[in-house]
Amino acid sequence: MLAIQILIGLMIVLGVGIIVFSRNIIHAAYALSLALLGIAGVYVLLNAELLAVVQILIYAGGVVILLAFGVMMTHRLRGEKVLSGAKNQFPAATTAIAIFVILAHSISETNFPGSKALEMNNQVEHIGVAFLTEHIVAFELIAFILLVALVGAAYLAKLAANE
Amino acid sequence: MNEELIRYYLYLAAFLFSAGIFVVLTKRNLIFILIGVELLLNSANVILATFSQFDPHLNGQIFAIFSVVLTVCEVSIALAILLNIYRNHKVSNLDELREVSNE
Amino acid sequence: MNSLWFFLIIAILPFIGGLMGYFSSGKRTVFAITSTLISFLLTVYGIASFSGKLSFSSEWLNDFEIAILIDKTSLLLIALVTFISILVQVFSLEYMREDPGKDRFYAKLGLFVFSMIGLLLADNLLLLFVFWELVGLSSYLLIGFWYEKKGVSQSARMAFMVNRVADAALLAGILLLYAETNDLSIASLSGNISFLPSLLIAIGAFGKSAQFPFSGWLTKAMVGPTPVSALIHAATMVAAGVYLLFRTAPYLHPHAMTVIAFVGIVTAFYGAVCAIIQFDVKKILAYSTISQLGYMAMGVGVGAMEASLFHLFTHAFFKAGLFLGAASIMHFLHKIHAKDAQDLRYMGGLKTRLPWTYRSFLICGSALAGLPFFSGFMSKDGILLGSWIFANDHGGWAYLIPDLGLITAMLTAFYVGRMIILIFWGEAKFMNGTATPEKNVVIIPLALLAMFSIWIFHDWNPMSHQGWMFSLLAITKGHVSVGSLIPYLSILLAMAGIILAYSLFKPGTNYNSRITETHEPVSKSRNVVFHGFYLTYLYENVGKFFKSISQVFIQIDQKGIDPLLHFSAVSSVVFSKVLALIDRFIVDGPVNLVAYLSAYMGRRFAGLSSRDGQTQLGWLLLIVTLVLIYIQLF
Amino acid sequence: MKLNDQLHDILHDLSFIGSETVLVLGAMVLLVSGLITRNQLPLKLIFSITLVFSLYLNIQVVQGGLFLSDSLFMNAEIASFASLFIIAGLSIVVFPRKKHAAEFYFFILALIVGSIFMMKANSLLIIYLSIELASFVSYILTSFSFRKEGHEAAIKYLLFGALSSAIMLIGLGLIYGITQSFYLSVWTPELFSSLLVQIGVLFLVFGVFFKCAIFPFHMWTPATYQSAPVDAVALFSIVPKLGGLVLLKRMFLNLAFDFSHWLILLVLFLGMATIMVGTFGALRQLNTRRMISFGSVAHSGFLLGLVITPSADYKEAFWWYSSTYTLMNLAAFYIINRYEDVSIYTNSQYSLSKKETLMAGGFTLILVSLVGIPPLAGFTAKLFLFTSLWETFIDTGSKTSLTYLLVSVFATVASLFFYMRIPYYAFLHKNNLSNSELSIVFSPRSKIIATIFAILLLILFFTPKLIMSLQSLLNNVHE
Amino acid sequence: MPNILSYIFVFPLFIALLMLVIPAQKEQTFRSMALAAVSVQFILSVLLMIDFDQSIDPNAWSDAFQFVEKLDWINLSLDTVGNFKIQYFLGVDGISLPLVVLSSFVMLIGVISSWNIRKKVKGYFILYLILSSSIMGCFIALDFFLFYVCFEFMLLPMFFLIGIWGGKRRSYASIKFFLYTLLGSLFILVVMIMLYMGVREEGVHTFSLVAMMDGNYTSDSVLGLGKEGTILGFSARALAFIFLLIGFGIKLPSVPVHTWLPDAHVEAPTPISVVLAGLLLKVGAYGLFRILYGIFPDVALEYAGLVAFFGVVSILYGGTNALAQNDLKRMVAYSSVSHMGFVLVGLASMTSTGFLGALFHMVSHGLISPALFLIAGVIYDRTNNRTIDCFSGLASKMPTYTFFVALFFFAGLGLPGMSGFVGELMVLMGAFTSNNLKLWVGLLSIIGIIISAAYFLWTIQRMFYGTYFIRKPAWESNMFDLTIRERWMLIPLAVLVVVLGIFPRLILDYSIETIDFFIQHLSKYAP
Repeated sequence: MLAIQILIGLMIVLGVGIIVFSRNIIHAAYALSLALLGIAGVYVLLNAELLAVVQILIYAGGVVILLAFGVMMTHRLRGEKVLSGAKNQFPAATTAIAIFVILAHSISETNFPGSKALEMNNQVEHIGVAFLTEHIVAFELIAFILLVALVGAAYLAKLAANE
Repeated sequence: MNEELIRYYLYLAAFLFSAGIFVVLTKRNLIFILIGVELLLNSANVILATFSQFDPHLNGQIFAIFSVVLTVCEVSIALAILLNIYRNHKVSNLDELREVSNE
Repeated sequence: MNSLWFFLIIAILPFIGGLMGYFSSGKRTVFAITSTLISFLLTVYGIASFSGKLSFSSEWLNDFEIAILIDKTSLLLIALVTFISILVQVFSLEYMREDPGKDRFYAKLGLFVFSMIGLLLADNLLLLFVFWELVGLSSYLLIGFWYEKKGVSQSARMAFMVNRVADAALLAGILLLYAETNDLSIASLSGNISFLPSLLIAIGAFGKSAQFPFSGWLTKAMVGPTPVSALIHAATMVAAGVYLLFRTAPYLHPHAMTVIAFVGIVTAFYGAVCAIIQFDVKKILAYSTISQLGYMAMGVGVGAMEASLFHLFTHAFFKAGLFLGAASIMHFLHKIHAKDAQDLRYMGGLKTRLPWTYRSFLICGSALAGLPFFSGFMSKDGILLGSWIFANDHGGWAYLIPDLGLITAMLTAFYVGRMIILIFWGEAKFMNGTATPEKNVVIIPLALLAMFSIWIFHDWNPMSHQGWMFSLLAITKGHVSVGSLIPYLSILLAMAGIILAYSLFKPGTNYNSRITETHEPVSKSRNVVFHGFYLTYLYENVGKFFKSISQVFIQIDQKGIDPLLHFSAVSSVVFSKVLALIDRFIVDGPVNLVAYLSAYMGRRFAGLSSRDGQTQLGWLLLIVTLVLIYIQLF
Repeated sequence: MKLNDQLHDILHDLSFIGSETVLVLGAMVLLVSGLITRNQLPLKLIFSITLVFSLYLNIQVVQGGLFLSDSLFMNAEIASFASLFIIAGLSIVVFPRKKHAAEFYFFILALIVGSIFMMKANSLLIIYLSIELASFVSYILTSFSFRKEGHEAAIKYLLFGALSSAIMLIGLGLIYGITQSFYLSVWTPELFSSLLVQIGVLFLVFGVFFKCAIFPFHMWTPATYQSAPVDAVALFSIVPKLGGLVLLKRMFLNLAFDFSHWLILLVLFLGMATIMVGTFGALRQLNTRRMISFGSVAHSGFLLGLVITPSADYKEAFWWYSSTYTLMNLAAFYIINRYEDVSIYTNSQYSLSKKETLMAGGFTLILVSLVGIPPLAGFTAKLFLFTSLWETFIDTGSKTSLTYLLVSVFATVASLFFYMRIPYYAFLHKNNLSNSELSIVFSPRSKIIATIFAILLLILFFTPKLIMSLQSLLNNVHE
Repeated sequence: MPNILSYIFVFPLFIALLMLVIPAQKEQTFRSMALAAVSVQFILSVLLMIDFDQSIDPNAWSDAFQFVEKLDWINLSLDTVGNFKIQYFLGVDGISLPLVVLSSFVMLIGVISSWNIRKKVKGYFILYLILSSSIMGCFIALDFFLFYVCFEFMLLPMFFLIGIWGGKRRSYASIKFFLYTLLGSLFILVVMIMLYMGVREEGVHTFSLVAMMDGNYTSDSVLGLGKEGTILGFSARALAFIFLLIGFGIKLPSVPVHTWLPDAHVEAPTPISVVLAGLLLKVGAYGLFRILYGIFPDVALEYAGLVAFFGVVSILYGGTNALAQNDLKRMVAYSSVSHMGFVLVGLASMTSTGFLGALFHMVSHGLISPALFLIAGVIYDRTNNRTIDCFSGLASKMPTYTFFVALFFFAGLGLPGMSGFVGELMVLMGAFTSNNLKLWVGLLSIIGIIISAAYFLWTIQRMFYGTYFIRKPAWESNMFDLTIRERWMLIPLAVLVVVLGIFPRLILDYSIETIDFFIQHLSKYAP
């Protein structure tokens, strides 16, 4: 168990590390998939299997590919590396570390409810019912958001193509 | 799962968050910045998933699923705008965008 | 007839007459003269029919009575004012005949007479102040009568301003008195006024009566028409200060009285000294007026109130006579186009050309010089006697007063003699025109004034120190009889002065030719005296100083307060600048600076600006971080 | 609870979101109609009908309280604000819109839906989703000017939005985790004792701040307002902002923190900073829209003062300020739109008005109202603000509230500097425009509309009761 | 005549609305309408004066007012704080009545002087009439809110009247004016809110000035009398007092917040300078009377020295500045600063005489300063130049003009027999007899009258005396004496200045009872 946890942790740290230190966008995209897969692993560890599946499908499958498309469309790939410059590194690092320290400090100071983690076997069913009962509004709302985003993205992209 | 473990997951989230912030602040390429945003959102999802395991209603997990979906929407819109920018400005770096200015 | 209205009519008539003349189609002067005459006659009627005091009051401001006080003193002085003004007006018929603004002149004279009568009638000090200011105004208007001439308006302004300073002091004194006693009626004045208001009131009187150091304005005022000088700046207005002192003196603080006495004697001496070396006949008369007013003030100061008032009375006649005489001379010289109509050095031998003027000048001059059998002697000796008593009472330093008074008497006789000799005796110089005889309108006023300068019109006894009018009207309370040497001493000194003058300036001495070469006296000390100890320059410099202060203030206003207080305007600029700086150094600054130092960012330095989305994001996160840190520390 | 009962309840409660449903359906109809016609008139008609119908449904009598499995919450204030949004949306049709009408109005409707849900949200999930909906629409709308600057502003806006929503999401996660509750309605002050959850609330507040353009989350405003289509700006300077503020108000009511709690103080401090930044930022602007945008940032700060002070149940003040602000902003952007149509893009365009006194005069009145000078409605709004702050000071003795008052007063003075710049150019500045520019005239229609706006502001000053009765007219919620 | 105050208040506004619908070409119509409007206003206010009962001796502020009109204007029901109530509450007492008549009179003069405005006549007169109404509103409003609305609303017409029809630096001046006054009025606004929350009438918070002056404070108000409430460690009432002092001090204006005034006066067109000097400054002074001293008598007693200090500094500083001016209008403007200082001193004295004097001085200055600006306008109309150095010896060329100049200059320097003297005198009497003020106040104020004499006389000397000279020969053809219209602007002012100087009780009788009551009211707070 611990080994898996450490492995997953390493995956995430490695992925994030590459994203942080790499200048190559393609590398970063791949590293992102790695990290996302690691996070999916975390979800499994946290008994959130459905979430893990969604993570892999949508994130690793959808988002990363979208980003890759983005890279391809905005950089006519002709063999050269797609590099991104970096700036403000020192202050950004300071800020990031400060935030991390603060959050970590707050986390360590807090007492969490000691209740035992629940084991649920019928997660998918439960979530499905919740979507249509407890969270019906959210469910409807996200449908509409998807529509809006779809129309928006399509319309903007179409215009870009037309011009 | 005991308290200590919760802490570690939360530390992980904080780590992701900080890394995301660093990426957002430093990388010049817009897509790179979007990658950073993904990290930020994932950190939040990790928090939600962490707490979800104590919740019989699984609200955290549900929340995280919604959030994942929204992220896709956000990325798609961002990419559509990016496409327009690339067409118009021929640049893909954020700091080269300076048409909208004060003076 | 209501008595109040009776006196109001007396006061207002001359003004109405003047205005009628101004607005009537023919610009007639007859209205003015007639109305003043009526006013005079009414006053005489009033003197004859009233006895004791009368006072009327009406509420002017709320809780504030404005009252007039009619007693013999005021009536007598009103009669004096109207009488002399009639003479002056008559005289001006000839003097101002060719002036286009003649109607204006008479209107202004009317205003003056009205204000002066008002001043004399006023019971309330505040009302007195009102007319006090109005006589100042009419003086200003009359001095500036020939406003187109160079320097005239400046002199008029200076006269007004010097008076205004003193008036302000007077007003302050009156108001302090009001604050103390809650009553400003002269009739009900009582007890002791404390020192500060006493002094302030005295200063007010000093201003109007041209006491040192306010005396400078009077010499400047000589640019006005000479009949005006006769009426206002010799006979009446300048005496208002003495009148005020006369009214208030019994209640003033003893220290203030001492101040008055000293200022008076200093003024008397100062005027006499300055008069000695003047060439301008009007200047001589002006300084002599200053000197005589000094006597009067000194008289009040030493407690010889009645003598002072008597001197005021006699002085009005002989000084008006002298001024009108001077006017007659100047008029004559103007007509024959002499080089300078006022300079003694261009005169001489006018005895034959202007016989009536000469006679009146001689009589009035003798009165001024304090020769026996003339009015001036009687009154001046009264004052000197008073000062002697004062000195006896106080001893020591107080003897300075009668001593200086006596010396002044001698100086007076000296300059009178010098003036008369230089003007009338000797050979006629620069006389190229044909002489016209004096007209009746000139002769009559001169003659009347000269007549009233003879002792007999005041008392049968040439050695008396009070006029019969005063005794008759019971103004003087009792006869002061001091067997002292003072009268004889003063006679001797006066004679000595005249003799000295004769020996120096008698026809045939080469004084005239010697001096005419240069315009001003050569020696420095004489120059100081000639310019009246530079008092007018002092005023001018005070004025200039003040103007330069005002320049400083305006600079403060424009460059100092304005920006300072435009703090909203300034802050808009500053704040936007600060914001720009924040943008550059705080938003970007630490970022940039650190980045610059960390050498990674050096080459991208130029690419940074606040427009940059990421920098803004960084800024945002920085704030969030700060907030978080704050929480942690909290 | 049985599933059946749940579904039954849901069906029953669905009538409460009738107006939103109508908006969504109308949006879809619009989208389809857009495929049929590009003519703006029928599209505007559909848009208006949708809004009117939705308004009608919104002012139906309902019972206040929680509904739809506690996801949503309803009270009179929310209902009336919803009506206000719908009316604001309706008034968008006075802006001419020649291109992309169908899609544009589709997004506008989506924006309104998002903002209404934002106010009504009771569950953390709905808060997140509605804010994201409003944000997404805003990004798209910003890009809808189809100019280079529009896209640029949109991507920057998006990045800000993404960062803010990430921060907010973390906040939501923390709140959810520590309080173990998903609903605002069960919040109690005791739940918020630990530091981490307070950070969670802070992050949530920050997320809402992004929508309300409160310092330091205001940085997207100038660029966005400058580049987006004016009609869109007019709306999203109003609708999401007010929605966010209503949400904030509800949150703070539920939190019931003591007024001296650090979070409240921090929010007040940020509010003051917002006022100052908005005011002084505007001072430097030469572009009208940027200037107004900074001005609206300052107004956010003023509104925040009304939201956060304990006299927050001084509802009327908030309602007053909001509705006046709505009117003023719509009017200001309408006139800016008219000027932009005929002329160039900076302040000097107002020199035109030497000939067009009516238009510029109307604009002047509107700007003066934005400053807050009588006799215009903006003054009454400021008066309510000041009064409410003063009352808070008296009630709680809080110096922060007093400082807030002083800052507001000071900012009001300073705001004069930039708002009056336009009348200055319009009336006092030397005219250096070419003849062709001067020969341009405004259509009578725009003049009439501008005048109506100005007169409305005057009328509202003299009969403030109107706005109050409007509030009761716009909702029929029983509590 | 019922509701006479409303008619006075609203009539010009009504005419202004009417003007809106008349085509802009009919310039003469606008002039006549404006003249008619202000004439009616003037006639009504004279009627008001006739009907006014001088003998009312009130016991409380609530029965000090006459012609009271009271209607609910805004009555909002608010949850926690009860009703938000604003009243349409008008009334006059002995303090406001003279100012009402004065303002309608000066407005009338202003219209006559506006006759030769050629630019955008329609807009000009509409703004002018709006201005007229709002100034009038300030004087008759008894509801603080209504007062404040009118007080603020003066800014806008004024801003445009200066900014569009003004001189070379008009935009600078108008913006400066606007900003200063807005700044001041916001101070007032803050205090207004404090008072509103602290005062109740019939159980409801109220803006009623009457209730405020009578001191109907709620028990929990920090402003409550004798409660020593504090704000940030400062006494609440003292703070409110200082705020109001700043607010009205800017309008008055008092040094050191006076700098808007010279610019605004100089750049404004002549009729607007007339209104500015004649009325706007009086609004500030009226505010001091009614609100500052009416509501905060206890603090006023405590701070009498401070107020007097500002008064004295204004007198001396304003006067000295006037001395340095080379622009006729600027000189007059600074003289206004100096003169308004006397109002402050009069108020600070807190004696019946001082108060009456301050009031009288306001009326008197309201007559003299318009005349002075008209005089400056005469020369500016002819030559487009007001520089004192450019002229000399005008007396011989323009005798009637010179006569009026001299008359009003002497009135300005406080010559007895004219109204300026009475005001200054009473103020000084107040200052000297006051128990609250030290001796220096009176003594220094008296220096002010010396300075005023200096600058007025110096101006006369430079411009009117001496030999005739003008800087540019081109002006020669314009150097004619006063026209009939100009005479008819100046003559009524001259007559009033002299008549009031001789019979001050014509004005004072209206105010005496009110002021006496005022002082009694104040004396309650004396230590």
